[in-house]
Amino acid sequence: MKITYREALNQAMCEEMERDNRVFLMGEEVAEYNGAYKVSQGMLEKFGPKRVIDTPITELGFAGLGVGASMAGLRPIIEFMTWNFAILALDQIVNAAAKMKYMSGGQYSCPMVFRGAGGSAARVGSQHSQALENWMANVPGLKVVMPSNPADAKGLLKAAIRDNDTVCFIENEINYGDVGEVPDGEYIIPLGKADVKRPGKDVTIVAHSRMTGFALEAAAELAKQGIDAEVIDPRTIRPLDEATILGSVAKTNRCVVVEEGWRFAGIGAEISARIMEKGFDDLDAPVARVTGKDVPMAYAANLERMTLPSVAEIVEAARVVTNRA
Amino acid sequence: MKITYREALNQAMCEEMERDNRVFLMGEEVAEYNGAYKVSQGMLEKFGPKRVIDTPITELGFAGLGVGASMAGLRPIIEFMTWNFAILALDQIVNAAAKMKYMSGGQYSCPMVFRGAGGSAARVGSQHSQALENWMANVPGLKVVMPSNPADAKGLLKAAIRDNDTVCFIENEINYGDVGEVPDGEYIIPLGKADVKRPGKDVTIVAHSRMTGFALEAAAELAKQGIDAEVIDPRTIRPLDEATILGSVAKTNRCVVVEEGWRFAGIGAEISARIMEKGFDDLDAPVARVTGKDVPMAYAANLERMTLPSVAEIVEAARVVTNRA
Amino acid sequence: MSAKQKQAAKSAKGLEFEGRSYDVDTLHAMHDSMLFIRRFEEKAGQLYGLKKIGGFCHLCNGQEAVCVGMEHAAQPTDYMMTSYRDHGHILARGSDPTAVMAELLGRAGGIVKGKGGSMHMFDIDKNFAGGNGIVGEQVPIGLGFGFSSWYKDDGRVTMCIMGDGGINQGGVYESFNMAALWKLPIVFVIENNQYAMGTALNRASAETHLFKRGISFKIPGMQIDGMDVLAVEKHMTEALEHARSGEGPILVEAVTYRYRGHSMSDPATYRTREEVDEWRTGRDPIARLQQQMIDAGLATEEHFKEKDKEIKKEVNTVAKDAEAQPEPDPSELWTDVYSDPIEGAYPYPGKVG
Amino acid sequence: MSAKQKQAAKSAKGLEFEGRSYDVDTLHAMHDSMLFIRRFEEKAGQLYGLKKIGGFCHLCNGQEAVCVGMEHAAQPTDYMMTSYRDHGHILARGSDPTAVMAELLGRAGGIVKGKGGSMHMFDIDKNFAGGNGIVGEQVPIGLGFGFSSWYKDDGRVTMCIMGDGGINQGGVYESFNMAALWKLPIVFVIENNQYAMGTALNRASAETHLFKRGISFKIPGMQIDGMDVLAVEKHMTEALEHARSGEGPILVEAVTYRYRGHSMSDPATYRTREEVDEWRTGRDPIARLQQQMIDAGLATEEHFKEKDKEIKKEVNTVAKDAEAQPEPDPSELWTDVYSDPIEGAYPYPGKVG
Ligand SMILES: Cc1ncc(C[n+]2csc(CCOP(=O)(O)OP(=O)(O)O)c2C)c(N)n1
Ligand SMILES: Cc1ncc(C[n+]2csc(CCOP(=O)(O)OP(=O)(O)O)c2C)c(N)n1
Ligand SMILES: [Mg+2]
Ligand SMILES: [Mg+2]
Repeated sequence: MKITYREALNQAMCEEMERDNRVFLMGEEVAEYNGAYKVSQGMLEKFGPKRVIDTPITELGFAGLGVGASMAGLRPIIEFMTWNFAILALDQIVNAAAKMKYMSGGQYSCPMVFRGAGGSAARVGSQHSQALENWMANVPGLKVVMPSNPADAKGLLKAAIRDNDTVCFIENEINYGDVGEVPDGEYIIPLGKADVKRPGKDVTIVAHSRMTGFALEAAAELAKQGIDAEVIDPRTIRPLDEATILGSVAKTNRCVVVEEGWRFAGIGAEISARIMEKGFDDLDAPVARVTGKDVPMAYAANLERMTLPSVAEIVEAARVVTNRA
Repeated sequence: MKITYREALNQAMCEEMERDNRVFLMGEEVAEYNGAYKVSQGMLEKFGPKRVIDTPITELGFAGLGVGASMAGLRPIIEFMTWNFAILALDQIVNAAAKMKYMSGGQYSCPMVFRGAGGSAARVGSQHSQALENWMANVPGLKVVMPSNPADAKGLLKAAIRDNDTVCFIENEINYGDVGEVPDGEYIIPLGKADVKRPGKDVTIVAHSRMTGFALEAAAELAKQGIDAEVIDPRTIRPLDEATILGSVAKTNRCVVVEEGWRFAGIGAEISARIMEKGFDDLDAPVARVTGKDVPMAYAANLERMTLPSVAEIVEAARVVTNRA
Repeated sequence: MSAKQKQAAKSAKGLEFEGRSYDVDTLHAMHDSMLFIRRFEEKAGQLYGLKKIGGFCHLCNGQEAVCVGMEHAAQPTDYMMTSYRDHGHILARGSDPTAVMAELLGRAGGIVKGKGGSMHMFDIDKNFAGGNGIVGEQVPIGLGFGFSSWYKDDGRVTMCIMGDGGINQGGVYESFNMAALWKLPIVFVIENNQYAMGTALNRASAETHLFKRGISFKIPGMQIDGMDVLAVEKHMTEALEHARSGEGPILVEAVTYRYRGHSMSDPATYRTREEVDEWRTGRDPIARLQQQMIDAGLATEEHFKEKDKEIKKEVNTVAKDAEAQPEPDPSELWTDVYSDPIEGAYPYPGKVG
Repeated sequence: MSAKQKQAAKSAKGLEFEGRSYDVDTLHAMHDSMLFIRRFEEKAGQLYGLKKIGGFCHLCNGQEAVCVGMEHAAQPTDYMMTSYRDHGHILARGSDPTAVMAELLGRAGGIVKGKGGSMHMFDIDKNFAGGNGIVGEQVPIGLGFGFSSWYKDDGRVTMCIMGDGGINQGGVYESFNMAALWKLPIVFVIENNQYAMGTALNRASAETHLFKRGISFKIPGMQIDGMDVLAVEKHMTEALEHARSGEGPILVEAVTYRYRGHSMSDPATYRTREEVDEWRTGRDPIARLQQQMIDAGLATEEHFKEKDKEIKKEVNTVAKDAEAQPEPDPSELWTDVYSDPIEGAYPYPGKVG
């Protein structure tokens, strides 16, 4: 059945809430408003005000509420309207949720999902346009998941809700409207497994979330230029299925890593460093990174376009690593 | 004159406060208690309660106070008792201070210093033992400085206070008592300049903050084994003086990067990725990383020791990249 | 004719509100400023509909009395900062409307060079310090401006504005405590428009009398009619005096209403037509002042009709001039990141990679 | 003999406090528990001095009545969480003292396997949910436990404990608002020992009557004598009933005093000898209960002397047994990071790099 990325997320939550009444959804505007981005459309009606709960604008407080509720045996889904606002809640995510099991010698754990849109939307400026997955992925105790299409959105969110650890589930607002084939009912994608979105032999392009689409466009363009790119979407950022990436690089000997976020100590840096450590001898050229520019996001349309990675930049990087530039 | 790292920081602040009455120090226990770690010893007496100010335990609030005060023309030094607590204040650092100049089209800026101890102390457990420099270094608009000895502590802090941008100045509690030769009076180390702490020709070891000391110990041990290591302390993490690192690698052709923090998307990942991008052909072996283990910090002495990078691990990594293992 | 209007009518040369009198020029200035903001926002709404303005766009129609009354009570040297709902406030402060409109359009001549957009307006010459997109973030920042006035003893007061949703953020209470503890010269203004996006006040706040939110920190508060520009001016004057006199911070809850959705993309189905009409037609701050001035013989309907035409023309010119501007120069991408960029260190200023 | 003691003496079989009577066994239980905590902390202090305990070590000497009175008022199924000053509370809850001491020593048999230390004690069987090192962090977490009881309707109440310094954290007020808005069964307990490290209450809080800190959120509060175990038990019983009955959260400010420094490394020079003595000798909760029981003919000085010897012996045994334990097995470094570790994905469970 063809549905949107938004509907796929909604389906995943509804199915899991029907299956397990310990699961509840809490966040700003998730209930009566049906979600700021309509991801929770109809859920209040379906599950009632006890399981779909609007909160005051207090991210630190309701993130902590989720942590405590998960310790007490519930399975919270805490929605951040966007991950930009999660910065206010980071202490509860990083110092409480991520460390609780370890600190308590295994007695308590925090099986919960923090979810919402990450990265930039369109024209919303610097405070509403940042990709923080590298911060979350830095932290042991957390898992970080980022779907790039509707089917993955459903399968990964269901897996995240069932997972017994704290999962930071980072969606993308611009993808919410994307339509794709999504299996109904029980459809689960195991965490920690990358997906080859396009097979190819000349160059490996690793890209996650919205950038996966950019990478596929770039691959199509490269094909016209006679360069056969393999596009890999890690889907789970932490822990990372590097075997799939390293396997591809062993075949292509060339790699471009794409991310929307800032470059310094980003996801691309980690993947590049891992290829250095584990695939050095496979490389015929240094791994290249295509990332967001090292500036805050501007509002003006032209500056915004320049700030984000572009298909053209990915194509160019692929040409460079394949010595076609 | 030989003084401690702690006294060097105190000297830097006192000298800058004497020079510029817009500079003030604010934080928990900085005034009447003379600092939780005595870094501000005697400053209340010297400068009075208007310029050395004890705060309630409200990191987000007083970090924001610093941001506003800097926009209004003052030059705040905001002390976090440790950087662990700065996670609560991150929104003001990342969304306000770092972006203010850009968002306001250059009208407002935030010339201020956020400072305090980062990394692990001794036996203080998971919530008090984390290295966040990679999060701060990820963000355009911020500068990140981490001194590894008393002289650098003074010279870099004076430069940070005079700098017209927001500087995250990350000290190390275990280094506070270290003694070293520190020039009196006007001594300023420009930001963005690395320092070769030990010249060598066989392998480059890059390490910052407390790890610089570990790297030097490792170099001494390696020397006994006939391996001549060059130890580079970046001192400023963002922006990074990569020229000095790349120059060294061009000479040694081998590199080990050491950091106390977690590996995934850390500083080591960035440095490794940069060497990949800019020094690929100079490398005779893949760059190796020695980092904190991918677990929260435990309290037990033996587990704590295992979690931190060790001199032995650095030695071993250097032997591997020099094909001596 | 309401009691208030009767009382007002008493003084022929102007109007009175609770013993404070306003001369004709002041009244016209307040009216024209409110009407200008109203028409400016309507124009912004149109341009958004035409997709010439992008992203989020939060209009303040209905809340003009708060913007204008506050500004008239304040000194130009007093500081002000607010949330993303900032067009009305920066216009009331006297910033160039063409620059504000150009900002909405993302143009080179925007008040922040097109870098901030609707949510991030700043004007340092008018002591307007933003324009914040993170709910509540401006409150600790306002605390810092207040601290700076205390530190410099410069006699300025900071007007730190937040919404009925924003007031729940923890940083607000950290700021209340420090402001009260150190008696900083700050007026915390709560624009209680009764909704935070789709969330009605009583669904988000245990204590819905928001002026009481400072009690736990010994901060006095008052609730005022945010639909009456004279009430706002009068009570903000008192509040500013309180803060300026060194007595410490004070809370002002201005009860108001936003006519439009939360942002341009919000259909606002969570409110009844009746409720909106009651406020829009029953309590509109502009219509109210016009009626008071007419009743007092200070102006005629014709005058206001003329003035409205004039202002609409002005706003059209503003929009045309703003639209005529080019987008920011691409080189602007790399400016304003650092005051002291460090050449030769990575990431390199102005370079990719 | 004070009025209160006279009143107490009235009932021969026990003691009375404001109409609530306590039988001899209960009184002995409370006394012994307080004394045990006192001696345990002293031992911990010694072991710290011998460098057998590392890091931070925050003792609760002087605050025992709060720990014990609260626990006696609560049900075993009620939840409790606090800050890093947690030894007294977890012992009062009935956790194994040897495991608590072993934790302080970083041993394999520690209550959290040596992974948490002094600041991070947990005992899920006793519904003791930590032990938090970040000031105020336990408050939103406590909100979540309270939410879970509301969600499950399990009749439990959460006792969420914070200090007079911690109460200033913003997350506390976000939690107050949600707890009051949804009427969650939570008793917020403020251990007001009058100092946050070296900062006296009045230097950190604009409103020093901490029980009033909930007023702005419609949360009722009471101030109680935290040096009188009977007062704590009586009023905590009322507070717990209030929360359990569905009336929503309530604040209890227990005024108390810590005899030792903030942590073992704090010389506490910010307080006068006189002040410390006034509390230590004048208002000690253990001496006070002993005197009351003796006056009421419920016990003799000899008994308490004997009991003290007994407890000291017990504590020595606890310490000896704990010290006899090995450090955690090195393999423990890699356990308890994830409940569902993912094999074959990086970072690899249990491996470096
Ligand atoms: C920290 C944070 N959380 C959530 C949001 C999303 N958001 C933007 S405006 C808003 C409602 C704010 O309402 P209120 O404070 O009453 O101001 P108003 O819009 O009514 O002027 C929300 C939830 C945000 N921008 N920042
Ligand atoms: C967020 C945070 N900021 C600062 C600290 C350092 N710190 C530890 S305890 C403490 C004082 C807390 O005082 P109070 O809340 O009164 O508790 P008490 O120690 O008196 O029991 C401070 C500032 C911390 N642990 N966490
Ligand atoms: Mg509102
Ligand atoms: Mg205290």
